[in-house]
Amino acid sequence: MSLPLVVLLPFLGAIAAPLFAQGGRTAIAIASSIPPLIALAALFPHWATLADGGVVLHSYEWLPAIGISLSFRLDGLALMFALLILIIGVLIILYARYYLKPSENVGKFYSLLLCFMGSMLGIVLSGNLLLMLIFWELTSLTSFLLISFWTHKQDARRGARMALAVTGGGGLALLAGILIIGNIVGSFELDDVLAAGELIKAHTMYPVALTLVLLGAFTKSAQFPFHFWLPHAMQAPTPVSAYLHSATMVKAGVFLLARLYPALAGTEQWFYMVSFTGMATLLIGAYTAMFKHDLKGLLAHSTVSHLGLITLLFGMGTKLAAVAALFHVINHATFKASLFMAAGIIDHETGTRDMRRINGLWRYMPHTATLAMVAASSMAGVPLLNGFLSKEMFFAESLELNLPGFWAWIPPIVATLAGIFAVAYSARFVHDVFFNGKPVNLPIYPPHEPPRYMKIPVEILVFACVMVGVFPAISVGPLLFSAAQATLGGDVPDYQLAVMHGINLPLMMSVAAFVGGLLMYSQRQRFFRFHARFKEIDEKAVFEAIVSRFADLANRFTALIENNSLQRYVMLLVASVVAVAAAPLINLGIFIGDNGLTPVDWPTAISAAILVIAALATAVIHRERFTALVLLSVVGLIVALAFARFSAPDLAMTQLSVEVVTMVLLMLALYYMPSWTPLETSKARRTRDIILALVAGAGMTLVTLAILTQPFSSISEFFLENSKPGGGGTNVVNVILVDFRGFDTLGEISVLAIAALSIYAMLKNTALTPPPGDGQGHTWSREPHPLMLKQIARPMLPMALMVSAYIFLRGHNMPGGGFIAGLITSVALVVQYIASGMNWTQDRVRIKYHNVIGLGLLFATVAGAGSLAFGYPFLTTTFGYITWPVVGKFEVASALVFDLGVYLAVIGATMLILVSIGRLSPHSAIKSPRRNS
Amino acid sequence: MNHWLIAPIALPLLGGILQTFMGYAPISLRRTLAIATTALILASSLVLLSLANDGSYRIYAFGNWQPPFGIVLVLDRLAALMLVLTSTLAMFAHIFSIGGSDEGNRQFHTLFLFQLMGLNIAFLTGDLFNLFVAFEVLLIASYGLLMHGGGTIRTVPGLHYVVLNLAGSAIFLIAVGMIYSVTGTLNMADLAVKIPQVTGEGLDLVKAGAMMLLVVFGLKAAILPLCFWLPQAYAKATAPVAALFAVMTKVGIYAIIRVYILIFGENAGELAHLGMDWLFPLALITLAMGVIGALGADNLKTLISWQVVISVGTLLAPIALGSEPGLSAALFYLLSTTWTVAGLFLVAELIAVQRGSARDRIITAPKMQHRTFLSVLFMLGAVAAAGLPPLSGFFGKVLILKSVEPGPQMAWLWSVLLIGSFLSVVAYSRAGSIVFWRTVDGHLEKPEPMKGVVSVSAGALIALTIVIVFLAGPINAYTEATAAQLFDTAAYTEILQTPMAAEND
Amino acid sequence: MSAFAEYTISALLLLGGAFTLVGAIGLARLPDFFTRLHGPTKATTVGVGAIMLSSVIYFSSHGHSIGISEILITVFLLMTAPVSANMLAKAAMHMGVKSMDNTQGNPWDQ
Amino acid sequence: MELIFALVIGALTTSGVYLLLRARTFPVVMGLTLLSYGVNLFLFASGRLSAGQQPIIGSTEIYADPLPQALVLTAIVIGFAMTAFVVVLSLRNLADNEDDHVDGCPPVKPADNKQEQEETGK
Amino acid sequence: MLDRLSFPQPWLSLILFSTWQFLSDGISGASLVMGLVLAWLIPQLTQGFWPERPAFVKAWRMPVFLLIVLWDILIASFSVAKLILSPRQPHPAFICYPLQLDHPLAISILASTISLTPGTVSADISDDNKMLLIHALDATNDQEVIDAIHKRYEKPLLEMFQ
Amino acid sequence: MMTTALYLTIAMVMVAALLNVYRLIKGPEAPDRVLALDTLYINAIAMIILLGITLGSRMYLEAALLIAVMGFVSTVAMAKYLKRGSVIE
Ligand code: NA
Ligand code: NA
Repeated sequence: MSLPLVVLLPFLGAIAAPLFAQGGRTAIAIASSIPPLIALAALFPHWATLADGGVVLHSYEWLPAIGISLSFRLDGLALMFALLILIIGVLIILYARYYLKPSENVGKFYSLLLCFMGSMLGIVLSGNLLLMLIFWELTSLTSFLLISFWTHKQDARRGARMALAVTGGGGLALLAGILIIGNIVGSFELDDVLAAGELIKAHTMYPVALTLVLLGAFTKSAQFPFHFWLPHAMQAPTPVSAYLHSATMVKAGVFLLARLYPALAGTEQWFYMVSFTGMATLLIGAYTAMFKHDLKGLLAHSTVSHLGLITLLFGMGTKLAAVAALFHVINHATFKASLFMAAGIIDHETGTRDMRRINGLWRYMPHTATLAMVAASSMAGVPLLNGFLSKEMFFAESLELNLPGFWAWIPPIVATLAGIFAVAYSARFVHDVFFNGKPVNLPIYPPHEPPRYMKIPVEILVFACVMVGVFPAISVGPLLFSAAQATLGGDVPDYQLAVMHGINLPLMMSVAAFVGGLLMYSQRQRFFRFHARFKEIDEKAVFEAIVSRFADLANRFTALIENNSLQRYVMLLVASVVAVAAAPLINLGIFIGDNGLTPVDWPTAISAAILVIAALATAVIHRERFTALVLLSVVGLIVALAFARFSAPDLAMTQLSVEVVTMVLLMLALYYMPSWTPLETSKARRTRDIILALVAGAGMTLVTLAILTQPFSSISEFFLENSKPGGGGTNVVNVILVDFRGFDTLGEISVLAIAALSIYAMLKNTALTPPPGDGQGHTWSREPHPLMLKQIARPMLPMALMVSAYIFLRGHNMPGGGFIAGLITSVALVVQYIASGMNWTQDRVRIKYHNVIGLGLLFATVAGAGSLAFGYPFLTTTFGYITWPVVGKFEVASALVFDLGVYLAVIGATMLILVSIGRLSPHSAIKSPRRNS
Repeated sequence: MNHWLIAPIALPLLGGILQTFMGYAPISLRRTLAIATTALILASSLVLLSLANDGSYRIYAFGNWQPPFGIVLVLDRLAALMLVLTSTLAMFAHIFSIGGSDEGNRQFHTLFLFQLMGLNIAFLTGDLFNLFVAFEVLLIASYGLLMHGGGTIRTVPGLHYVVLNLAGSAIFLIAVGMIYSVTGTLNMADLAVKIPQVTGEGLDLVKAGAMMLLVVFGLKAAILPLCFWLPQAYAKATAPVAALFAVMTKVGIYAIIRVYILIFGENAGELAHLGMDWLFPLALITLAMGVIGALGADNLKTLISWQVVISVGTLLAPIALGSEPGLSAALFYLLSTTWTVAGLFLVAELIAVQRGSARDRIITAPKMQHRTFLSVLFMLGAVAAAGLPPLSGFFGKVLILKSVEPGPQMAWLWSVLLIGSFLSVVAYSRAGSIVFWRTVDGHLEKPEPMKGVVSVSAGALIALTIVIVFLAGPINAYTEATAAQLFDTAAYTEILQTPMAAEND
Repeated sequence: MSAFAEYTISALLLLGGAFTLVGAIGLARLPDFFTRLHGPTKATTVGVGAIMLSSVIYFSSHGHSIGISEILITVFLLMTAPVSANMLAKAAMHMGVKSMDNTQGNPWDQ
Repeated sequence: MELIFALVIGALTTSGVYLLLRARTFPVVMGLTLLSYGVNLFLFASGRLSAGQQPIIGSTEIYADPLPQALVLTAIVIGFAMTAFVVVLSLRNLADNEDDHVDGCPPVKPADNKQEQEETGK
Repeated sequence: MLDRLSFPQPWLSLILFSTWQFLSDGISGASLVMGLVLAWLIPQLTQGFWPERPAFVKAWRMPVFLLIVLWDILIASFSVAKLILSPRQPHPAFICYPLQLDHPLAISILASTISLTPGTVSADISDDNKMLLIHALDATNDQEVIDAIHKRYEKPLLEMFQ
Repeated sequence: MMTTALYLTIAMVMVAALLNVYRLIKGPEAPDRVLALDTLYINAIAMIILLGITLGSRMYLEAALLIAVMGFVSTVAMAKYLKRGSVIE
């Protein structure tokens, strides 16, 4: 249980910390330091197990489907990193207490810091690769927020985004790599993966997996060519830099190398990719550090270089190199963290980090200076300090690499060269800051020692440097050993951690590095001049430029494709249909089925001809809108006739009524629109459209021909058989509509209702001014309501109502029904509006069309729901024949109520639609909400 | 026959009817009733989920007519999942709307409820033509909702959306006609039985029809090249509507899953896996297009709209590969992405309200009120959407990545998906840091107060992404079961034998 | 069906057809809108009326009850044809549609 | 006869699609109407053609397939609702943009695009 | 409440009732009841839409009048047919007819009659309902036409109305 | 004999329809077109009746009634549009 707790504690702290923000910085600092301290305490009991190469594993199932489990695993390697994270973490918390200003959002700061700590612990303690990846990405996110802590600074924001992009992106690569490994091994449990090293390396996917994993590691550990993000992360508050960018996060990459060492290392590919990346990073970092005038910049690049060193060591592939790498991880963490803190103190006390202005601080802050100088010497690799020891091991290993011929010289030379640079920039750090004359107009003058407690963390770390430097075996021996054990998977080579190994080649290299380094520093102005020839590139700006460029390109590209042209979208739609249907239809060809063609009868042929002419004419002269409208209604009429001709009386009637209402609708719209369509599309475009249209038409023709001549049988037999006995009606179409498929009808009247309601809503606050005339030079007539029309309209309404009643009542057995009846009534009402005008008619229509719609839907629903009472499903109909004295025998069908609902809904919707549009007319003075419109 | 099955349809219908009568009732009353209705819908969907979880098929035969003759509703795990997904989302979106965005149009709640009715019919129906009707119901309601909020900005996108979908409906009808003209039936189960027996020229007709159907579903799902109507329409819609629309594209995806696994699945003989070879590359291109759009977006709502396109691509790629794990993964991701995107739409609105004239555009503006709260919500949403750990999106994507068999398809899917995630991270971090952090001095003209219901509903919707993480185990178990059930098409066709309620006396 | 009925039906049919055709011819060949207006309003209406009548006789002679629908339609046509004509004439006059040169008197337009 | 019917549907589709591809709302609406006529006839045809076999029980011996007729009836009504909506939407478009172009304003202005990009702190 | 049970337009109710009997195949109890219901219900709903009552005085003359008109229509059709088919150009004319009727219904009946009878179409009615514009397809003399119309149609109508 | 008469009548009606379409397309003025449409509607009634007689079925009479009504309404609406612009006001 204790391991999950170790990871969980900091997160709990993160939640708790902000609550103490009110209590001031001390309170919150103390509060924040409690979780890591408990965590430390929780780790120690396990030491016994680890000392003799054991492993502590606490595992809980989570998502077996993914293969991700909550398993936490503690071994030497994990312990080593966990201690670094926790101990340095505590020191940072203490340090930050003094570094931050009271005005700053300390709650946020500590909360994020603890989040980061937790994520970091998660990485090192995960016993499951996917779990580790989650924490891995979490560190990217938290560090993003920490770097951009000062959100008002543009550099901070950009640096943070760059860091997130690089490390987060690397994380995604790592994810891919891990998934492949898991796929090979069949498990993501660390134990299984580490045990399956041979299997992995033998697998064909190994190169891919390795590359992806290394991408993750290198981005995180700022390896060339991904190193550029790290220096820019220095925009973060110094405690963050000290913690994330020296001791912990950037070590996650190398941790990964160590963690997966047994599983991935020991191949050619590993050797070349890792060691050469490391070498390049080592050199570039060291070289650049030399020329940074920014205190933190110098440290950042030196960090890059040291990470390169560690990577190189892991890359070498020898066991001793690995040990050296682990050892250097500890050493670098200690001296670099202390150096950052020192830099932070200097920044804090002088108000600047520019070494060209910071000079001779020895006089103002001797104590801090001493600490910084010791740490810097360790960085330079001065004997009796920890940096020296690991560097000696590194030099030794660089000689051990037995590369063929001339290549054998490369590693030692690179190592020495890097050593020289290291000495040089360390020397600069010491001399240029603490000596080298007087300060140059510092923002804060005179600088003096920081608060006592601010130095304690530095002192502790520097003390550690010395301790390790002098008594390596006692101080870190056991820890390093168990870490090595864990990394190398058992057999650790015999090595001795001694201060001196006598006069040997590595020592000579160190000496050379010293002499060279000091020489170089003394000649620094030359080098600066030389370096100044190449102009500094600001990666941050480059990154920003790239992102903006991409965003801009993306925007242009999008605007190019998604150009808000309906014509294009429709074209794409039609083209897609043609594309997907082409193959089967070409395959089908002109196909006449087994039923063959029935003889032509001429009346039908002529009507068809009329329809075709009218349809094509509509398209041809569509720019003359009214004429097109007239032609369109010819089409509608013939379609209705066709329905009648081919035994669909109900359809014929519906089509007729709908068509007229549609025409009225279109004319209502045309009143406000130009009566001519301008000719604006290019000839090419029109040709394209014509071709597309013809292809579509041809396709439909082929399909129809094939269908009509194919014999077929359908489920309709059932309807024909059960219409009368089961549905109580002889008009099968109507029975289908109100009974067999009544649910479709319910949906359909809902559509009608919704359409009407939204149309009403849409036009509510719309103001349209009609053109003064018909566009052919005639202004509209003033006479609204011709006498003859008014007179004929009077008797029409009652007659129409009776006809509706007739059509409605017979609908269940004869052609007719709710729809048609409803449309007839609506049309009769429309005539009233046309003849006598909106106001006149509205005054006489006493119901709100909204309510008619509602009633319609309600009737239909209730009629359907009635059956529920008898335990039958929704829309189950019943009918019976009742005999009354005078009246005689007649049928009552619940379906009739349903159809009544349809009738009402149709009336309500149609009228609401037409009235809503008519209301726009300037002549109709209806605006009061009391009325329908 | 279990009457719970019509609850998700009957409730919004009755609620909607009630609303039409209440045109002039006080808004508070209308709101109460509307929200109550949605809550009931959510409750009933949960009931159906618990029913469906036993892995059996339940049917509801309207009019007590034996399928394939009558229309049936079919409840299975997939349907239940979609119902819960939708009604949960709707619940929060609806609550958000009573924060004030429902004003200005008395029909808002009517339309909202009818929209839900359409969606629920689409998820439950077992009849191809009834699916068409369902589409029409939810479309016409969506047209109305899209135009809700007045102003002129919505008109053109609305027009495009409407015209395209009308054309789509026409194509749908043609497709139905082609399929009926050969098989003589409309019931999906019956089709699943009949399609394998189709021979000769019938094959060509059905194939053409089915492919056209795929185009229609593709249009609804917004697959490239049919996705360009979406960004403008969604970006311009009022927040709760946009949030609800997050589920609209998923209807298309649902239809693809339903029809192309059940009817044109592996048992479809000559027509097995129809169109899936088209779908996979298109899905990847769609994903890429979405990422490009997101990268180029110059306001948050457009960015999120493109995120919708991204998730469509992400979902359809594994579906097209037609493996059971892939489908399960897609369903898991579906749940996550839909809620996340919807939540982001709401958050974007909250942000827009706080930034005065700058609205949600990705530009420098005066420091906004409630910055921390909003930025946290946005960050959660962004992380989930981009598929970074530890939020639900990540698990969805991992499931999808893992579901692919090694091979060229794996290479394609992995690279597009991962690079896509990377670029979305870039896009979101850029947008977020500009909107929240790059502030100029000066203050907004009267910063509007943030209403409780509004922020709570938005926050809750975003928070669901965390809930999913904690319930990942059971959810994944459910999606796996769902996938298994879907691939067992024989079981589905057995609904044709379900006995009807006893004939009365 | 009785021979008489058959003769009547045939006669009515031919009469109706003829009038319908004549109306159409008038529409097609008369020189201006106002003269064309005469054809449909009279001839066509009558023609269709005759066909209706034949249908009534046909079906009643086939044992169906007297078809009221045909009567209704005919009445309706007779009632509405003048109104349509009137409306169209008004529209034409308003739009200043040319009437043939030898027309006496002038159209109005208010 | 079948060929004639097929040609009719072809003609309706052709005209409909062509008008659907126009740049003004009114032709587009007319295109949609024509297209829906074609589609309705097609859906109707999926039940095959027959004369005098109206599916009214007792009116003839053999009956035409009633199901497509019912479907078409539904389709007609839905089509009407949709047409009405799009007509009104084009009125709104006209009111909002003082123009009846389907994209609001006749030529797509790249100018807008650019100025937006300047705004979006890139 | 009683007016709800009354028949506001008895003529209309009568017509509706009888028409319904024809519409429903065979007169049955059901058809009678239904006809009664409709004859009552429909006028109740629509009376508002028919404000000005047709003020008949001698309604029984109506059938006679209608028969005359029907006959004339037949004749008219033949004469028009002759004109249409004859090669010679017609001599059309616009004729202003001074109205004596003033009841709107009466006027429109007259106008309709004119439109349906020999060679004339009533093209327009003046705003003050005092003038009727007639288009004659082939008129030699305006006055003849005016007199004929007055004698044959307007007189009877004048007797029937007011 | 009746069949012959029927066919002759149908022929005449179809020719009439064609003539209407000719006028409808030729125009020249909008009222001419509407007039032609109106006449075409009336012809359609004739066609339906004739169809009914040919099929010996009365199922289509109501369709004819509807054509009459709808033809009138659309003619009136179009005429009013041409003259007044706003059909419903
Ligand atoms: Na200096
Ligand atoms: Na200096």
